Amino acid sequence: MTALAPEHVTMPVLGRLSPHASRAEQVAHIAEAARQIRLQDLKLVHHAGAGHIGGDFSAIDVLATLYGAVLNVDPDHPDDPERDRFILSKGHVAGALYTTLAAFGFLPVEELATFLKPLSKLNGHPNRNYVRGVEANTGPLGHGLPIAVGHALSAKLDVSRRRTYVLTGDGELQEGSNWEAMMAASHHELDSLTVIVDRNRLQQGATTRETNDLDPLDAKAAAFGFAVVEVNGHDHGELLDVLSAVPFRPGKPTFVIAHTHKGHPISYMSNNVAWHHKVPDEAQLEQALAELDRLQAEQKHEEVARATGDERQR
Amino acid sequence: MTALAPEHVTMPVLGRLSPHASRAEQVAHIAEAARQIRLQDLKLVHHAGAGHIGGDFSAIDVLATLYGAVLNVDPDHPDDPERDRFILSKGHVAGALYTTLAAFGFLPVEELATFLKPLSKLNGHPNRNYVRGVEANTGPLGHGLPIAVGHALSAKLDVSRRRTYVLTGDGELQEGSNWEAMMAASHHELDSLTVIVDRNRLQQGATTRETNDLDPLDAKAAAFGFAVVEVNGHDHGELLDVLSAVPFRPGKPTFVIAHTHKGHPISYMSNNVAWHHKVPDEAQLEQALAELDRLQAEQKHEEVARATGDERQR
Amino acid sequence: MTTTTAPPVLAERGPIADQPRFDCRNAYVDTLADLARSDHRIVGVVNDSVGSSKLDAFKKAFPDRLINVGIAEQDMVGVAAGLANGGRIPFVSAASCFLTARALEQIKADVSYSDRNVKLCGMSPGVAYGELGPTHQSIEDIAWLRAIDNMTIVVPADPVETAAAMRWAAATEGPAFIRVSRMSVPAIFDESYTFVPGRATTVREGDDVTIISNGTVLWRALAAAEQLEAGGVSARVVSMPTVKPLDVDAVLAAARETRGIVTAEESTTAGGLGGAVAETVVAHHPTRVRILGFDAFQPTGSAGFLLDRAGMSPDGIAEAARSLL
Amino acid sequence: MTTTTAPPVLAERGPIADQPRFDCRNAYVDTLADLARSDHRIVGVVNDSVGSSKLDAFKKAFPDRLINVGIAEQDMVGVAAGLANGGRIPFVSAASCFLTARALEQIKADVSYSDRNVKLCGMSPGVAYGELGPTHQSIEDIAWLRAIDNMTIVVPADPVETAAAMRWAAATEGPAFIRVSRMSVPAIFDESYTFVPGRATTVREGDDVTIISNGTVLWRALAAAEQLEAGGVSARVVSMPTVKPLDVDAVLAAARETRGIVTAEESTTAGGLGGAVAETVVAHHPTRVRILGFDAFQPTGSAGFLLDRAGMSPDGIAEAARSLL
Ligand SMILES: Cc1ncc(C[n+]2csc(CCOP(=O)(O)OP(=O)(O)O)c2C)c(N)n1
Ligand SMILES: Cc1ncc(C[n+]2csc(CCOP(=O)(O)OP(=O)(O)O)c2C)c(N)n1
Ligand SMILES: [Mg+2]
Ligand SMILES: [Mg+2]
Repeated sequence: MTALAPEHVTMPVLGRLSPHASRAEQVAHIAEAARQIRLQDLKLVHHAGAGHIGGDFSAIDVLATLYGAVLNVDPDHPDDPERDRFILSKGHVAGALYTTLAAFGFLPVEELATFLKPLSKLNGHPNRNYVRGVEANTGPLGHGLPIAVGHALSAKLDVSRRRTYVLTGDGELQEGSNWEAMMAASHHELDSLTVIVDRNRLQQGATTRETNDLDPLDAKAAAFGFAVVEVNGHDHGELLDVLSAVPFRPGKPTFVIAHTHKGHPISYMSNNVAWHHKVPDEAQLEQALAELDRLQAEQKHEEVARATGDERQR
Repeated sequence: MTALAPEHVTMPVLGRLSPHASRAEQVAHIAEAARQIRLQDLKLVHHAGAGHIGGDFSAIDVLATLYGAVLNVDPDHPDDPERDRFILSKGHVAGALYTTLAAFGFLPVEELATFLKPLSKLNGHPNRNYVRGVEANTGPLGHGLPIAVGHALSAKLDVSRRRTYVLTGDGELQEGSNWEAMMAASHHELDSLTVIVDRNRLQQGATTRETNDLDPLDAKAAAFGFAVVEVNGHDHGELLDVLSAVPFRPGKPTFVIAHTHKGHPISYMSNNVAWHHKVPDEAQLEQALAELDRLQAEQKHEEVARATGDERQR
Repeated sequence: MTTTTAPPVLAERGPIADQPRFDCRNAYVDTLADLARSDHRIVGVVNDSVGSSKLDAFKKAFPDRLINVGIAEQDMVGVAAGLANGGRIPFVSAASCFLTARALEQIKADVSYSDRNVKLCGMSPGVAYGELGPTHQSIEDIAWLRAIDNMTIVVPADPVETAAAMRWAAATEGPAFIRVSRMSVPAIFDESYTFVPGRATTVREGDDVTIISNGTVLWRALAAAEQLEAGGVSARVVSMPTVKPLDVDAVLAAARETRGIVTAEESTTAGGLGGAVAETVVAHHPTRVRILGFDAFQPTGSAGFLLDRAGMSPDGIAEAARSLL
Repeated sequence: MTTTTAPPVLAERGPIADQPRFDCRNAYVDTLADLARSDHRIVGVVNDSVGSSKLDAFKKAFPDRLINVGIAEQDMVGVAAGLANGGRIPFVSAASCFLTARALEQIKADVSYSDRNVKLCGMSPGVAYGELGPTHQSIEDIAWLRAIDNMTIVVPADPVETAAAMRWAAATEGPAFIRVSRMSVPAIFDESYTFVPGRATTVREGDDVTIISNGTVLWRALAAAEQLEAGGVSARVVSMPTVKPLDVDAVLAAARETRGIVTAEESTTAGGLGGAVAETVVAHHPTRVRILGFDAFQPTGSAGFLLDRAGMSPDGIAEAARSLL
């Protein structure tokens, strides 16, 4: 393992498509962004020798969708009061967030090379005072949702249309602070608030089921006054459709259960609790990069097949 | 208002009936205990010039039922490891708890005269190191349920049949710590645990609905894995039946929603948020004492009528 | 940084103990309403306790701008941080015991470390809830917050200082904690007083010994100095409203110019104002310091009873001062 | 109360910095399993973090007796209090930052004030999680807990002391907090060491200046003393594993017998061990004290990097000691 260095940072800046782009174009753009973010994040974690790759990979499709096509945010005006807010409550996947922010122009890509270095701005949990686009200094679990509720309340007071999105882990929902916030959110009818749960069914040491079961999560959220939607958290099309269509019930905040796999889509990581904060070695890095490439090829192939099929059916 | 003095403490010690007493005898005993506790508590709060009379009166029927006929506890062996545990999570109604403990022989009745006095053992929230029968030093809301879960876990580890009861306020359930504990309770299948909610629909400053609505509370508790039962929290018969019949679903902890009125049954207090911690003046004290007497007479009358009716129907 | 003029209002009056007393919560709510009228960004955030924070009038005047999250202190502080993210200036009002104990991680992470413009108002702190027992007595709050970086800690001594601290906090970006006392206190400052964070005020000149105090204990320190003067001892009384950042110069002047320091506060003896003064003198000018405060969970009793019992009656403070001569 | 014999193991070895290093979590889990084998009352309570508390082996040996409440620190401490009510002796293991910040009111009310037999084990404290930032750095825990009555606070310096403190805690009724360090440290004590709460140990004699330290910094203090000796300065090193109750006699002996005191700890400079020492000397024997620790949220970096940067390299500590001569 070599120390993280500038040559390990190779991701292109992707930016946003025109709002006139078709849904298919948006989805393809998000998919490419997610792929680039994964490639880059793997290198960061491998070379820095630390990070939370499992949780990173389970969240990256959500992050890429939000920053790629949903959030009303602009790297040139990161402090615009009317911007949407995205709060990463599961702050341990800061690596994924930094890489996403770099992919969309909030953070100079080169700066990723300082990840976890002494005195770096990029520590293991995001710091809003150092990184443009970070809305809250998270890390301790169960902080993001209350902050998001506070921001959504401010939008309501301002009679503003800005929206608030927050991404939490599923294990994280064992923290009672989240339920306090959810009760307040529905009481105040904050329908501009969307909670996305990264439902990978794993936490730090074991499955959520073994540790402290969250099911029936949909019933819990519904009883706390949320409109509940379930999506495949790795399907960019589904994510785009759901995250841009909120709220689903006027007057109700939205609870999106995004079904994911920790470590997705890497064969040896996916759904394997050991990869919560394990670091891929040289061989594992190579394998993961290769798998991401193969998947891309397969997806292209499938798309072509589907497109051909579509034509035949006509 | 005169300062609280020994002559204001007049309650008889009631103790428990034989376990062979009939249900009707038990219910009558509980009713008389509740009446005596209310009479005494009124005098304590009036003369001490402080206390939480509203919440006291909403909880006294539950307390009288538990100590009068449900809990396996013995004032002569207050430290018996195999005793049932009752944890008063809404610790601000310490006055009701002290009076109940005195009624059932845990605390010398005379000691009630020290309520809230300088250096008294009886401060505004219970202290287990000073008062026999107190299981936890509560006062900050949202502490009792986690402690109860811990005790129920200890009983499970010991393969003991001892039970754990905890009484919480309804406003109190806005504290997230309760939901953490409920998740853990159902995960560990603690069916020896019974949570009783004093569902008076008022909190300190307003109704629960105005503040941070808890409804649908039954759905919330069910989604957190509890067997839910609703009772009239002022009906001693209903309370006795439910609290001695737990668990209702093997493997599930029980959530008893006890529908109550803050300040029950005093006309000017009942369901009036102002009486959260107001102190009755001389005239109000007299009126309340008189109302309790009148109610007793009416109940006797009703009982006679019912008994006569019963006979006629035969 | 120390002003050396005693507040004029004190000179003209009789013994401080005989002055009329005020509940600082009134100054608190009046000032908050006043600030809210001129700055739409200001909002209140509470945990059910509208009444015990005396916020009913504020609620009437600004129904939308008093956000009651329910009995949920963690959420309360997180919500305040989110409101600040949205450009608001939240004044969080909650019993100091629950605000600081229950939401400490939110205070550390969401407010201090995140550098959010949130004003934490610890109501009825210290032993104000004396009869309600240690769970409601908030004697640890100062020590707890002093350990956290990026938090200005203010313990006002009277209504004027409470209002001044609030106006300063509203006008100054960044985290602040203000203790708002429930126990009535005599007025010490007049309207000419300006609060400057980190600045102490010598409220009484003296060169034998120094008493450093704040909050509800400051008038007791002044009463002790009156007694000491009657006995021929010249006691300086330094008002130290800001526990953090501390006015190091005022402390060191006292260490150099007088024979010892008494600190007196409605707080623990471990890590509070007394601890801050001790840490300061040992670094620069070692001096004897008698730290008065609470050294254990307190029994039941009124706030006044408990302060007296812990050696913070005027007599007790005077005696501590004499022990340094 | 101070033992004055240096631990024999130190005398025979070379420079302390060259000794092999140990992760105290291994001593922690071995001792816990050992205690659990002989006392059925002992149980573990964790917040998901079985692995980072190194409790996998314990879990295998006692599957029923490791209670994982999930990611819920308030519940974790309340559950521990309830287990104690049921006659168990819970050892709560959680990252010190979350244990102390998130569950502080439960620690105060359910453990300390309730006088419950709960052992709180703050894992990976101080800046052990250096790269994870201030939210995970637990530099405030000592100051926070020191303000709470009825809590013995132990900061062991090596595996032997960690094990000894745990055995003492298991055998002694009442609340205790033990910091279990993650950062590797050389062995300082040998198996003959007995831990006595409130007792300091002079691990190196000296009469020019005293360094009082504990935890991961103690070996650095010893290394500083080695350096100082090479430069002709005789530095006493006092190991102060118990921050509360403090060994007042050992502090005052240092104040009287040497020219000044350096305190060095993996903790805040406000209210920690340094604060306790300052409060002690100003009360009885004013002396100069250089308080080394962290005076702000720390940047990203390894624990060793951050300690060095804050002046707690052996060089830094030696320099602080020299500044007192
Ligand atoms: C308050 C708190 N307790 C414990 C931790 C340690 N921790 C970091 S990540 C993690 C597991 C999180 O699981 P989950 O929320 O499911 O996230 P994901 O699976 O997406 O990584 C834990 C326990 C923490 N960061 N904060
Ligand atoms: C953590 C905490 N926050 C705030 C309070 C102040 N407080 C005391 S009683 C009360 C209202 C409780 O309402 P509820 O639980 O419904 O009890 P009840 O109606 O039975 O009195 C509040 C807010 C407290 N004791 N603890
Ligand atoms: Mg997960
Ligand atoms: Mg209620």
